[in-house]
Amino acid sequence: MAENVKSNFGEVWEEGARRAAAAYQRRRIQIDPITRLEGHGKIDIFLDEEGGVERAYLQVPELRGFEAFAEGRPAEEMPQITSRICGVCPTAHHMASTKALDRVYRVEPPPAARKIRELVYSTFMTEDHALHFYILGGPDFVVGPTAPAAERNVLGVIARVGLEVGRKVIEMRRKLRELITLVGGKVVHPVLGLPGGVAKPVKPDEQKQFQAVADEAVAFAQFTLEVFENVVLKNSDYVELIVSDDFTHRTYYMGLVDGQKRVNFYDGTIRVASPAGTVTADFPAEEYLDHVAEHVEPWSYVKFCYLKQVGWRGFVDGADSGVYCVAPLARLNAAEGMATPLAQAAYEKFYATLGGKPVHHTLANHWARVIELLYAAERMRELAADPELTDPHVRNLPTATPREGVGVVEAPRGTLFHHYQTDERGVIRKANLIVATQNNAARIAMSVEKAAKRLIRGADVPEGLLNMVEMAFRAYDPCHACATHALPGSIPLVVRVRNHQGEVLAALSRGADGRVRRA
Amino acid sequence: MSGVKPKVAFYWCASCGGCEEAVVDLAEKILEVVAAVDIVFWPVALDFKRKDVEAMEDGSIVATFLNGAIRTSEQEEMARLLRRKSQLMIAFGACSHLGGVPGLANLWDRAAIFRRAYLESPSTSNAAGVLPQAHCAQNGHALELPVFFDTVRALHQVVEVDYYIPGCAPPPGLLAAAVQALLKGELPPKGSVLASDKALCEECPRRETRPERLTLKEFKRPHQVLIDPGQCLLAQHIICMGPATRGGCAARCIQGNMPCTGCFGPTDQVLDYGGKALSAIASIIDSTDPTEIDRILAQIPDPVGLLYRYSLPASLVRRKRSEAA
Amino acid sequence: MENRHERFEPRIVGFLCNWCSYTGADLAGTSRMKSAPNLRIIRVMCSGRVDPNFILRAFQLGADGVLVAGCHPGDCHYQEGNFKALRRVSFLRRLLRELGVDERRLRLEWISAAEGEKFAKVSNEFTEQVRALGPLRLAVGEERPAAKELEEVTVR
Amino acid sequence: MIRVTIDGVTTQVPERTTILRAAKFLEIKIPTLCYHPLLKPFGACRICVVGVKKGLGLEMVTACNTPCEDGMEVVTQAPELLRARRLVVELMLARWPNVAVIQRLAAELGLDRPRFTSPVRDERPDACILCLRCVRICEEVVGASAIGYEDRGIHRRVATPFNQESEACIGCGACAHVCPSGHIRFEGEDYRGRPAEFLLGPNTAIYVPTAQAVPKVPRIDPESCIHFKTGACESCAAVCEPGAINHKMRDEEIELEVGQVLIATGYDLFDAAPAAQYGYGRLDNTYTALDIERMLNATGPTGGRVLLKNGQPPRAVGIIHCVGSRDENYHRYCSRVCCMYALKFAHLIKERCPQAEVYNFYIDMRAFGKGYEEFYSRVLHEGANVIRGRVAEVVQAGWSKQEEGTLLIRCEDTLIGKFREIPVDMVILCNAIEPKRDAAHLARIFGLSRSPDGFFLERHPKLDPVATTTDGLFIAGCAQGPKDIPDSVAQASAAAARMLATISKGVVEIDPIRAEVDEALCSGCRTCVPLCPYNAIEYLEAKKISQVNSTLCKGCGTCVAACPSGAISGYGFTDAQVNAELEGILAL
Repeated sequence: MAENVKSNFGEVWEEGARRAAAAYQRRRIQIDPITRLEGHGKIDIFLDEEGGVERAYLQVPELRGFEAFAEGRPAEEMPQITSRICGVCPTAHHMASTKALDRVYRVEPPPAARKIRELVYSTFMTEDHALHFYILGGPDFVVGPTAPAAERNVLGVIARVGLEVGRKVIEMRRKLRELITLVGGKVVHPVLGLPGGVAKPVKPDEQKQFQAVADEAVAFAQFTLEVFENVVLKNSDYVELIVSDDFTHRTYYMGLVDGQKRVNFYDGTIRVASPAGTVTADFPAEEYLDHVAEHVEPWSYVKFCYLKQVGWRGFVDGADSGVYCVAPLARLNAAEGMATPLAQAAYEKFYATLGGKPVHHTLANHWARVIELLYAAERMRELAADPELTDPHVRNLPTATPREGVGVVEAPRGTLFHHYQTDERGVIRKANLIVATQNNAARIAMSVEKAAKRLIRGADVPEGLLNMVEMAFRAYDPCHACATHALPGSIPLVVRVRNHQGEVLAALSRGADGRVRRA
Repeated sequence: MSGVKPKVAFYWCASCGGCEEAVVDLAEKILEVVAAVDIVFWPVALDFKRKDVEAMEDGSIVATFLNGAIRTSEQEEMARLLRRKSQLMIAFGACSHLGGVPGLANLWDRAAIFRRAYLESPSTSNAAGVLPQAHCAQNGHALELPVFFDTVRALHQVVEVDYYIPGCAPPPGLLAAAVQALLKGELPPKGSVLASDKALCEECPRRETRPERLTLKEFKRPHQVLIDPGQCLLAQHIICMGPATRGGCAARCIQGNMPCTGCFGPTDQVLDYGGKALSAIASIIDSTDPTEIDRILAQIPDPVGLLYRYSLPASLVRRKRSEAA
Repeated sequence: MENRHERFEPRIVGFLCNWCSYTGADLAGTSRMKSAPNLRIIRVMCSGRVDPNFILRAFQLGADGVLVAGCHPGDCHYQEGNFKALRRVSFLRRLLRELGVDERRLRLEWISAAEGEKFAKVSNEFTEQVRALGPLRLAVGEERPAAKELEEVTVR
Repeated sequence: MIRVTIDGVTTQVPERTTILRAAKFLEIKIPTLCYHPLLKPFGACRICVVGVKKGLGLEMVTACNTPCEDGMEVVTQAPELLRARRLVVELMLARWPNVAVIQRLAAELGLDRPRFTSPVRDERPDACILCLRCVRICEEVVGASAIGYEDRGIHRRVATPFNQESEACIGCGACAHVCPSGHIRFEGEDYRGRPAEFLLGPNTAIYVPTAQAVPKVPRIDPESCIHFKTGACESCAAVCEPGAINHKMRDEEIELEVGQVLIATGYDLFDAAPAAQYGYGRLDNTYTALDIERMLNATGPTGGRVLLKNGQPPRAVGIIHCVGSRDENYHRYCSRVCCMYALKFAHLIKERCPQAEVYNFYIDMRAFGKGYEEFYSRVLHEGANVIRGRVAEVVQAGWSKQEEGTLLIRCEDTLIGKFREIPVDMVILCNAIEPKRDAAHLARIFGLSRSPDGFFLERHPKLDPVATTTDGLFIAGCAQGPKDIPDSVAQASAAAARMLATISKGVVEIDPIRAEVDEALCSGCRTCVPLCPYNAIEYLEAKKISQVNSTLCKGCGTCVAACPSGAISGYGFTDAQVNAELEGILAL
């Protein structure tokens, strides 16, 4: 048996290797089981002789290969399979996938179905943005960037804004998620999406629940906006921080807009704004391949997106670099306003305060996110009130022979592309996915490097570094391989500083007690 | 105070974060949990580092809730480390229980996955054929990545597992119950799956609508029919995995008017989920003519995806073999 | 592949129906007919009892082929057990194909109690067929990653 | 009842009794001609004329159709009556001088020659005397009305419609049966009242099955009985005084609850006709063994004499062994009994027609039983010839007069290594014993297996030759395989003993191979319910689970394999047991 083991693996490996050979194209790969990595995010910073930062790498050691194993699955299962890419934003993947199926089968959902989808989606956006503001990103401001990290989490927020608010947050989130469960069966990985509609209609009493919660949600969003304004905008230090150059990159911005070029999460065309604020592209989902490309680096499993027509110039900003940015700030920059009154007002105030479009300050994402939270809640209220919502006709059975389709939505963390090709039985032949955070990957890396370069001088690594880097990082609400969500307040991060020989001068990390440790 | 609190660790491997969400979905209850236990390791939550864990006494952690499958060398090492430090290793969620949806990657190997993701993807522009590597020198800087294994494994295929909490994602109720049992010291025998041991039909609201003698000459796919929310899905010719799937989720997907896809995996008595489900499905095919049987079976486009949606790594065959027939 | 020169002796599991095939095998024996020793027989009351998991388990435990033998259509001692076996095996063969296991490794045959000759013929044929297919080696699991997977490999 | 006096004797008879009946009852003879007990009174011939006292004089009436009246006084022998009868018969005699019945009547009435000459004189001895019994029975009894009469007066004749062969005639022969003059005759020999097997041809509808039938009572053959064709007749019932005949009886299926079954359904004979080389059914005087058994039977059609078709005894007889047995084209097995009965034929033929040459054509002479070999040598001593070699064919001999009807048997005599042609008058084929035509069907019903030759399969060829793989099901005799009487008796007795053993024990032990649902695990999905071939699984609405009725369950285990949650376990073959077996046999 023993030699069997070996020889069998021999075969398995040789088979793999043979197939890999073409791909690897004469490259020599080294595979080493004894790795020193940990967590889902890792930053390596290399210094030059003078001890200045030469290069900083943010690495994502995570890949699950959905593009590969989608092949051979029945198309109608994709909304459920791809939602497993991310358990935090499953609804986003579910919707993008379902929309792709509409195209694959060339069937339009009935009005009621379309509204149910967007209603569920708005509910989800409300919930997810709230989650981020209070539990993930918010603490930086609400509690304060310099506060001990042990307090910079949801508990700290609660301490600051009061237990009542804390409960309110948790309760709000629960209610919103219960609504998604109501229609989607499950909130983590819902099941409502089918080509040409949704699995079941909304009952009148369910609509009432939606309406009730929607009203609460709008009030909650307004309250949140208040909190943000009181805590952040009224604090000049914060505003300064937000607009400081350390957190600024002049990149392109991408977002989904409706017919009136206003922000929309569920549907519309994809609009791109240049660093100067001019609209350089506005295209339907089907044309994404003409505009978006992905760049591969050997040191990270994540692919870095860039604008095809501008091209990849490395991790630099400016109009010549294809690096672009998605998610709240980008969406606002790419659009011309919000589709709901309250949000529109906040939108105008946003640009008035930050000196007009486009806003390049990474940390402004927090504000933008709160504005979107308000929009999502308002949109939810609109749809929940729609009499057509309870129409039992929620499915158009597909009749066309399935072929190919692209589905796009705005996930909380940015534009999300699903692209399928099927055979005539509707079985996936090829699938291509561009996950929200990938769009931001390049800019996130840049932000990290920038923070590092500014703050590091030789072996002397200030305590604040970690936090600054984290803030730069968190502002994007990143979701690496869409699975590295931080909760309740910080993503696992270790920073190693190495001199030009590559020896580690310092390694910083934070413990549960919140104290920063040096190795 | 925190001394008497049982130490608990959370860790996640190849997973989607849905299990973490499930924890947060304890909603108001989460505060109680946080109060009752001392969370010593939760990378998504707290920055204890690996070396901190290494420094702990072996077995000093009462229970580790680990979600996600084992896909990379790093995940394997962490699983081993935490196993050593913990009295109880609890596989949390379908991925660590059975391998989960990411386990479908076992139909391919690393080379194929890399090729598809980094070379063939239409949006990828990678003329140089650059691929992520465990080791690489980037303008003189040595960088490392965890090894990406050919085969995804469920947790018990890497370390000894004491309990399993099934589901994709697990209903928060199951977690709450498990934590309660843990605190009260009322855990069932080692190796148990902490959920009902009856199949889903038992709690399915549509159970009584299934004809007593149901045999089928035809299978339909969910998108091909308007699904009657009041009737057993099998009676509507849609393959529902409920009969073969462990209960405990309150038939969530069926409440959503879609068939069960089996995330809770098999019941205790069943050795291989897919094999058993296959047997049940084949048994109710209403034909004795080989060609007709083949025609009917051809209506199931994706046997593996149907039978092993969540359990390929934990199955008897485990992964696709190179012996392409 | 090691010991390439030695003849590969496949390990085949046969699930035989108590009423026909098993008696048929017995007859082959009492009639002194030569049949391949590679076939390792498990008696079941009816081919309809053969749980696909038995077959998968057999492969996993190192079988290179599995034979399921039951009564001829219409002759089932339990009326229709053999048809149930037919349905299950047909489905299982599809599954094995998807899992990259050559479906010819799983064979369903109708052998009556009187067909000792057929039994001998089938077991010999099947053995040769599986021999030609070579070892399956499903027994070699991936509890640990492939040794090679961890070694330095150069691919040209 | 009414009182009536005939020739001075007084009696009581039921009302509407005819005078003729009453007279019969008093055993007073009144001559009749057109009268027949099965027919309605007709009163055509006037021979039964009698006198009824009316005041001083006599009123003449026909006895056959005149009912008695209360206090009626009848005389049958008064001189004027005799004169009247004599005149009637004299007229008949004038027209049909040679018809036996009429001559007899004339004699009785003391007539020798008629005084008249008839213009339509018919001298045939079997001339039709127009009694019309035939027409009436065909109408009244048979219900066919295939014949009637045509023309009038002296030209009246009995005929079928338009003298065509009548569609309505069912060939029952009733008309011939009642015809007093023999004018109507049934084609072919008169077979009435013979037991069935006396002849191999058609038979009466009611007959005694065999000469040695037990019980020896007649049976009705619904195929040929008029009643079952036309609903009429029932003549047999009319003449059967004990009233033993019941036409209402029908074939019926009877269900019996039994615990054990012995299948001894015997065998069928190989049909030699398709084997054209033997000439059976093609050449005269070619018989199968069973035909000859009939012929040799003392109560058989020939009363046991060996006769050719022409009624002559054969000069030479050829007995061909292994017809359809030991033959690649038909059956490879040996029928086991032929050699010995062939020798018996040789022996009997020698005994019945000593002058005849008897030839046995055999492949191997298998005289294996007790006393068989001795019998073989005895037959040889009696002068029977045996020729070792398979018969190639049987052909008609040449066409010269003396050779007519002679047959040639062509074969190779393997002992002398020569090809031979043996001329014989009669060929006897020992055709093979075959499984019953419906053996396959029966096997299905009982779930029996059959060996390649088609006979039912025993549980074990050596250790258990009477039982089958199914408990309580036994086989004996040729159903299990060709065998002779002693072997059949032995096997049947053995089977009977086996069954009695179980009965006397009073309890049956069955394999504990059963399926059972674990209530704690069943989710009530009902996947198993439609799978059970014995409907042994039922869904309990109350408990919301399925349950196996362990007395109906036969333990096939298909539900065990199908149960998606593994809630059903099959005792004797549990998953754990089979998996343990697997681990065992694959350990090395």
